[in-house]
Amino acid sequence: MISQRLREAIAGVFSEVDVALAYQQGFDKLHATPCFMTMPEEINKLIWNPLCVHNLTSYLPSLKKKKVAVVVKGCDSRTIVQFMQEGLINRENVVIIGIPCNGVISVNKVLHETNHEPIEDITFGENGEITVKTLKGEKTLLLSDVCPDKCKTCQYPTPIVYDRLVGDPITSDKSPDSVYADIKEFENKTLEERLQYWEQEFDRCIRCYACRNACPMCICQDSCIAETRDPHWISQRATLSEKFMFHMIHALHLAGRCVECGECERACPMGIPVNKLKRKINLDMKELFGYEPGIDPEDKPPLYTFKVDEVTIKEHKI
Amino acid sequence: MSDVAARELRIVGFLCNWCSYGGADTAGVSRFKQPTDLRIIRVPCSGRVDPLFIVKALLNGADGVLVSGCHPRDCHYTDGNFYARRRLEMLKRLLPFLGIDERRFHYTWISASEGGKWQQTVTDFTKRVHELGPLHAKKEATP
Amino acid sequence: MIEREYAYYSGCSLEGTASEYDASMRAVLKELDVNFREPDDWSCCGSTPAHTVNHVFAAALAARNLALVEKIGLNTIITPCPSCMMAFKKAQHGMTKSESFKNEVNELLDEPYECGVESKSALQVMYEDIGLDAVSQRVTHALPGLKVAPYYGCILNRPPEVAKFDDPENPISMDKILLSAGVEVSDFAFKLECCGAAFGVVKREMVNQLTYKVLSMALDSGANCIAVACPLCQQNLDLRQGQVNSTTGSSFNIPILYFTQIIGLTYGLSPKALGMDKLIVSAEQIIRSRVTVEEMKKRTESEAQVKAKKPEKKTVIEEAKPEENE
Amino acid sequence: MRVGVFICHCGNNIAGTVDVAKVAEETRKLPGVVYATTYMYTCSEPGQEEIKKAIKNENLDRVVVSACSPRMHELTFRRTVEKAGLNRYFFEMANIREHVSWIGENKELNTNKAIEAVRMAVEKVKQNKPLYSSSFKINKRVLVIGGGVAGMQAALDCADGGLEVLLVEKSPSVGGMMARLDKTFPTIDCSICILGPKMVDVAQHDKIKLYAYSEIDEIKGYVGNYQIKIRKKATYVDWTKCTGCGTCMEKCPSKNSYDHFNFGVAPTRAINIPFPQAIPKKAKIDPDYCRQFVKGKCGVCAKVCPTKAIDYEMQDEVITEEVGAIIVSTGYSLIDIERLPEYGGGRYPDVITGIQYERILNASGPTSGHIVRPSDHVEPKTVVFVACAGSRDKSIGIPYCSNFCCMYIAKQAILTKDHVPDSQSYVFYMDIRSPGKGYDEFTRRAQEEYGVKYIRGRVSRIYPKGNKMIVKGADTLLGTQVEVEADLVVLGTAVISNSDAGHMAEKLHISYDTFGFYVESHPKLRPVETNTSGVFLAGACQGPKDIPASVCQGSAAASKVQALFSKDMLESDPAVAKVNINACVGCLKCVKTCPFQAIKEKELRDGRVVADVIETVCAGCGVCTSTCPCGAIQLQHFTDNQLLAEVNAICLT
Amino acid sequence: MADTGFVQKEKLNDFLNELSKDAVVYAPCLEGDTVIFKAFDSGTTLCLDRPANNPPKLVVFPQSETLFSFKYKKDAEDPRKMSVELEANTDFPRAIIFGARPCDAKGFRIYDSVYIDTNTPDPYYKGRREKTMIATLCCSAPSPGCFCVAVGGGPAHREGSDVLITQLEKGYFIEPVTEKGRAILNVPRIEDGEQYAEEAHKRQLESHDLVRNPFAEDGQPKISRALFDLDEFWEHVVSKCLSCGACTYLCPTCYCFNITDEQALNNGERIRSWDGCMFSHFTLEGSGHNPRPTKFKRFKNRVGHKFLYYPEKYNGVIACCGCGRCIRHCPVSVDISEIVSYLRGPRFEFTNEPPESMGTDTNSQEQKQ
Repeated sequence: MISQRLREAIAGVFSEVDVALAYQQGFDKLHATPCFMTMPEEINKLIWNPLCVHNLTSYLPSLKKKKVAVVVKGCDSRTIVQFMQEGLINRENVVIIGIPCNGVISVNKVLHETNHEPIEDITFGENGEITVKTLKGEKTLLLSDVCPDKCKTCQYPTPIVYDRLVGDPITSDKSPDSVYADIKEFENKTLEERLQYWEQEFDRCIRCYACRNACPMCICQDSCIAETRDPHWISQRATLSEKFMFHMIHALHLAGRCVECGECERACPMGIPVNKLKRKINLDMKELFGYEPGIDPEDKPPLYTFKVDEVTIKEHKI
Repeated sequence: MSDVAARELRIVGFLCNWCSYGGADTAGVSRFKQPTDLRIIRVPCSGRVDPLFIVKALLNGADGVLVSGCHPRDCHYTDGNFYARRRLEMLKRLLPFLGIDERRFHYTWISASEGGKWQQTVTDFTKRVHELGPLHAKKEATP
Repeated sequence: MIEREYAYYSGCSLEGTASEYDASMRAVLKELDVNFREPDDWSCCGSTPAHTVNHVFAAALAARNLALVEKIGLNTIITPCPSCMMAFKKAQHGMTKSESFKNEVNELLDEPYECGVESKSALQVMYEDIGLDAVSQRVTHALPGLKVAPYYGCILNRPPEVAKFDDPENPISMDKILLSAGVEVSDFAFKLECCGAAFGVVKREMVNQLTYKVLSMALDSGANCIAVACPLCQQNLDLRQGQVNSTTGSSFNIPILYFTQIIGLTYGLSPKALGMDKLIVSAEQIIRSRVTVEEMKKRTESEAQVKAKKPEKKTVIEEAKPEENE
Repeated sequence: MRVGVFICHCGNNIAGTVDVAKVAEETRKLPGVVYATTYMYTCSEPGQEEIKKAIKNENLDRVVVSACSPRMHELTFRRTVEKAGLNRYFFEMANIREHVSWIGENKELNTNKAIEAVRMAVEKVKQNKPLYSSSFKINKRVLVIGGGVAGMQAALDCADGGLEVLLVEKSPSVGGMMARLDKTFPTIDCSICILGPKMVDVAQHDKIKLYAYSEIDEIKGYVGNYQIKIRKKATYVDWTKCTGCGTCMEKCPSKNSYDHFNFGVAPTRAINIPFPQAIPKKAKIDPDYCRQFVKGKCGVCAKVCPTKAIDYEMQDEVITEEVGAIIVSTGYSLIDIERLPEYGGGRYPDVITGIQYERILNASGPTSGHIVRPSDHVEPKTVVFVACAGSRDKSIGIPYCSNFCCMYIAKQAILTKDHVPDSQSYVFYMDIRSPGKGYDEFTRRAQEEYGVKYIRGRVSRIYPKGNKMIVKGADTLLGTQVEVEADLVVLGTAVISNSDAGHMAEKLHISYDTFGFYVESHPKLRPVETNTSGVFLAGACQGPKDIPASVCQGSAAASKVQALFSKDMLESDPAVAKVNINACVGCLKCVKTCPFQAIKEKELRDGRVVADVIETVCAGCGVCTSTCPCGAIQLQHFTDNQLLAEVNAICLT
Repeated sequence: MADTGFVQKEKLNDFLNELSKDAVVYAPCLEGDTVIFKAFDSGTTLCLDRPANNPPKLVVFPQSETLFSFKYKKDAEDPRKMSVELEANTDFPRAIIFGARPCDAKGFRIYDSVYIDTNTPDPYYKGRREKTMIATLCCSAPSPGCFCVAVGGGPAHREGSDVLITQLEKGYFIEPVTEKGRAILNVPRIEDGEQYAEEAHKRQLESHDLVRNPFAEDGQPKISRALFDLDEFWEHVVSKCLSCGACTYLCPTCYCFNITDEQALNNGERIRSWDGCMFSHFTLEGSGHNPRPTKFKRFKNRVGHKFLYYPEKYNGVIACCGCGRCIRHCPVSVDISEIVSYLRGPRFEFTNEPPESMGTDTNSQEQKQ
């Protein structure tokens, strides 16, 4: 059982670190929640199952001066690689416990399937089947139907970087072409449709900044220019153009840095597809500079570097 | 907006001080006639132009944005326009994804001696923005 | 060997006065295992008259043929005649460079041309695609005593931005190809001089002067034969050689061979198949001098032995005299 | 806030197509503007007085002048407001001349555009903050890169003025191109005779430190404080021991080394002293030819050297020096003859370049001044000169004139006649360009007194015929083709920039044009300055020029350095990046992108790491500001809020 | 006139259209998979089967509103003279919140104490509140995280509502709670509800016991000041908090705001917009000093405000309505009810160890504040 092996792995490194980041059961059966363990007896609280969706590496930059053990899935590990590229963590201060992952659960998708009834219990079968028990009875779902979209095209089920690996490495069986299929499909819409789409989506934004604060790469946090007067990029008006602008700030500051963990989108209480713009930029960065964030620690984020001759950038004619 | 201005569209230009602003000056000294829609903001270097300025302008009332810097390798600050080139290209590709016609945004390289190129660029870009029409007909009014 | 398939456009000259160019070209390409197909219903390339009248029309004539090539699913056309090749290259150049020009041209055509065909001279194909190694591999015969002045003519490589092949002022592709077939070439300064072109009819005097220069420079360079890649050059130098002799008092007797004929000879092809009999200035001597490579080897070996035996005699005569010019 | 706005008529330049009164009227409606007026010539003395008066009377704290380009008069007006007691950065200019009145035809539209331009300037000036220069010490040493005649002149002028000079020359001797010339036009002075003393002066001046056979590896820093890394290339001869006796050169068995100094006219030895007058007169080994290096054994020079100066193990040495200003005088190159296939492209030994002919003419050259042609060492009787060999030829990408070929061709034709009295020279030319003092007379003398035949037309082909070279070309005055049977052909090859000119420019942070020539600050008024303060230009690295022009520039650059060094302290430009340490999150992206390494990380007392700008190193490009996600690093005078104020002034109306 | 009404299921849209005739009707509408309160019109899809993601507080307390606009005017003769004109609008249109949940409605009562029942009522809030009728839909089942019964509410709680609506098989049973609410019975398409009253009241009681009560032992939450004031406690329980504003912005009782001026050239506005105590900027002082620099301190304030300070000031009323949104929508599932339940005792009973042993210093444990 992976949970048990994970506990053992953490117990094994516990003495080396100040804190260990893992998952525990949340307020109900459907939710896991991050836990910060500082005492060995806390290890028993630890769980591992497809509800462990959170990208725990988000906490790392703020714990820069501590020794931290952190549990990461394949997708989460890209964050660490990106942190290394940008010099945001001290790698030697982090003990990475990697877990190969077959996909996690989108809580919203499960709730959608169960008509938003309170979940009494949820169990996970061997082959990705999920049994959900509500007041109204039991329902069996397939992981592939209720996983977040990122899992459907996951290229890195096994962590790219780790110190200990719990479980056997998994190779992705998903086509690399599928990763940005949705982005390419969106590009088939007309300009008007696209503008309308974003206006409708962004109009819901309440500027709670959950997307920003959940984003591991949003390093500004309290210094975010969405809230400052100097510089005064946007006002606190709840107008569409200000909301639009906020999301542009978010996307452009993530340009070529987003590791596509999807935390922004998962965190949004208003169901806005926050990750889409960043993924579009990632697609462009890949096409223009052959760059994929969070893969190679030696890489440089493309917008913080340049080539004297950019063969892929053609001069534009009017 | 005054009556005269109604004939015009709002075009914001970010010009680097060393090359393109000089190029626009050269065009002026040479009396190269140009459309009057463009409003020029002088920046030290095209590398100073945060793509957010362009987004901000387009969201807040501009119908077109033009950025011009020194030719690659000719940057007064050596590398500024190299950074600009990547960032502006990124934005150029992102705009249509947002539903904003990328033709409303143009970036180019014009040296201080290229008054003719400046005239041509302003003329062509203004013409194109006019072909596309106003961007903000239906947008909410922000005071 | 190359797998790709080419289109082949002979053009009007190769059906008429230059049929030996066509024959030798096909024979050599066959030897080199080049697959090629001719588009059906090809028409005039436009050549010189069209573009003096109207560029769009000229391009349309060329583009019609290129569109036919596109239709049979090929993307490279071998055009032995430089005039045809330039007509094609110019049309291609103009149409890819300007969308509006392309539209204008396509307006005139029943089937639009999508600019997907590259025209190449036979030289270009041999030099770039087939490669010199492959050219030399097929050689079975040697032509002892032959020294060729490679004559490119004016339009094979020019203007450079259209031709996009070889040096416009000092081309070397034909030199290299002949050399790799084991043929000796001379350093010929008039590779590109004007042959008089189509003025042979209206300004015979002038053309005689021009061809005189080319012929005498060839002799000066030590050559006893001129290799050409253009029907018009061949005509002016070969057909008019008698005229030159009679008007300038000279006595040239220089065979003017298509480079493909020379290559064909080294490949052991029959003079008949190469259309050698069509030449005005006879190439009999060259044909007669032909020996197999093995034979040649023996000869040189025995010569070397002779040399080794009597070294004192042979020392100074390094610059082998050119063959007699009869 | 009390903003005063001054709208300039500029005579009729602005007022002709802009209703300036209307601009003033609309400007008065802007909040913060307490004063707006128009003036005929604001930049004039009384115009500036007007501004000062208004600052006083109206108690203005910000000023906008709406007139010509700030590139023209921003500095003028900054000084004006400063004299009136305002900080000079409380000033903005609205360009309504170059960007409005001169380019728009419709007065109504122009007026409207001018109103908005003023509005933008007013909105920006309201965001402006007072900025204060700090002063820093200057290192009063100057680096001269390139020891040709321009560089030597600059070095000597600086040194004579009491400045310490470092002269870095990449070849083994100073002297440059001029040292190779036989005579100079139009006086037919002996080139090395007039240059030699200067070379000696350079060597002996106690203020000049000469780095021969050295190159610049790296330049860091800023005006007043540059750190230079100089690479002393290995000569394999210890120059402290070498006396320049030349024994090694005599005995060297490797006799076929390429002679760089003589442009390959004749071979030299693998160990050589480039020419008799070389400064420093020291030997150097060319490892491409030296048997010790190529074959691993020889050692002849080591054996014969009386001072045991030979060191086959010598390595390049990198030295760091500090200077306050740099004069760039890296000179020029000549087009490779291979790029001219119609002239043989280097295949014919008797088609040579002008500089090679100089060496043949030169008494200390390989032929000891006897004119012989390279192929058979026979004295030529017919010499053809081809001017514009590559110059003014768009098809090979050199549309410009090489400046001095007309003159040296005339000189060489005259010298040919002097050397070989029964010779005949021909010159194929496009135009004769001889606008210097005594220059035109000189070319006439060549024609009239020396019987040089000038043929106006280009040469289409040069080819050998027998032992002659046939030069075939057009005579456009007669309208015919001409063919000249020459014994020797001399090409006036095009002047081009050095192949590494671009790299050097990048090290210096200066710009260069399409052809690789360095760009001066202003083509008319700042011909030796560059846009990088502290870096000056001299000689042909800025464009083809002859000796007097190069010497002029050398002296001019030296005087610029003297002026710069006349103060002990320099004022820094305060429009540099500044970090708000409260907002900085220490991601240090600015450190990574700064083109000048002007940002370092700094640890605060509470342990937080933030970015820190080295003010004097920061050049003020603003890349950091557009990189910083949290707006913590702001380029002063071009802050986000200042630019946003302008964007809003355009968009939110 | 009848005392209750009934609207057939299939007539609900028509009924809302009738309501829209003389008031803006805000109703929970479906956008994608998200339910949000927004102005109802024919293009929107109503969704009444679960609580909206956001509470309807925006109707009375918009995310941002213009308090007044101002205009600078220059004297035509003398540019040195400038006057400013202010313009404020407190005349708001009539509004109906349809489909609020009992917790949402109760939330408005928390607001009322602050903004209306004081010596200086807030004209904007008051103006909107008085023009707004709240028609509440009883909950038939709890949603993940909600705990209304633990804070004095319930699935059919009436406090704050003008109208109570109960969903039945065939339609909606409509009961006015206040005088204001009675007006709804005059709206066309409504029929007499008497025959459904019994079924409705039965239904209203059904789901009460399904709602979880984290404080079940002794009912009302009590806070131990000793533990509350222990920094280590907060550091331990909210390490995972991301310090975003989802909890406060989605809270039906959070009423904090920020005021900013926005000016472009001569015109400007004074804007009031939501603010939240979880943001660092909330307490950032002009000097740069921040009395609540860490997320622990800010979280402590949020819990304190709802369960300690507000009750102290307003007669023991807890400023939490138990809607569960802050738990449900928290990106890292921070559970305020769990934290409050720990606070009952003087000691932290979550682990066997006393909290003192956690011994971490405040600054370094801090993340993402």
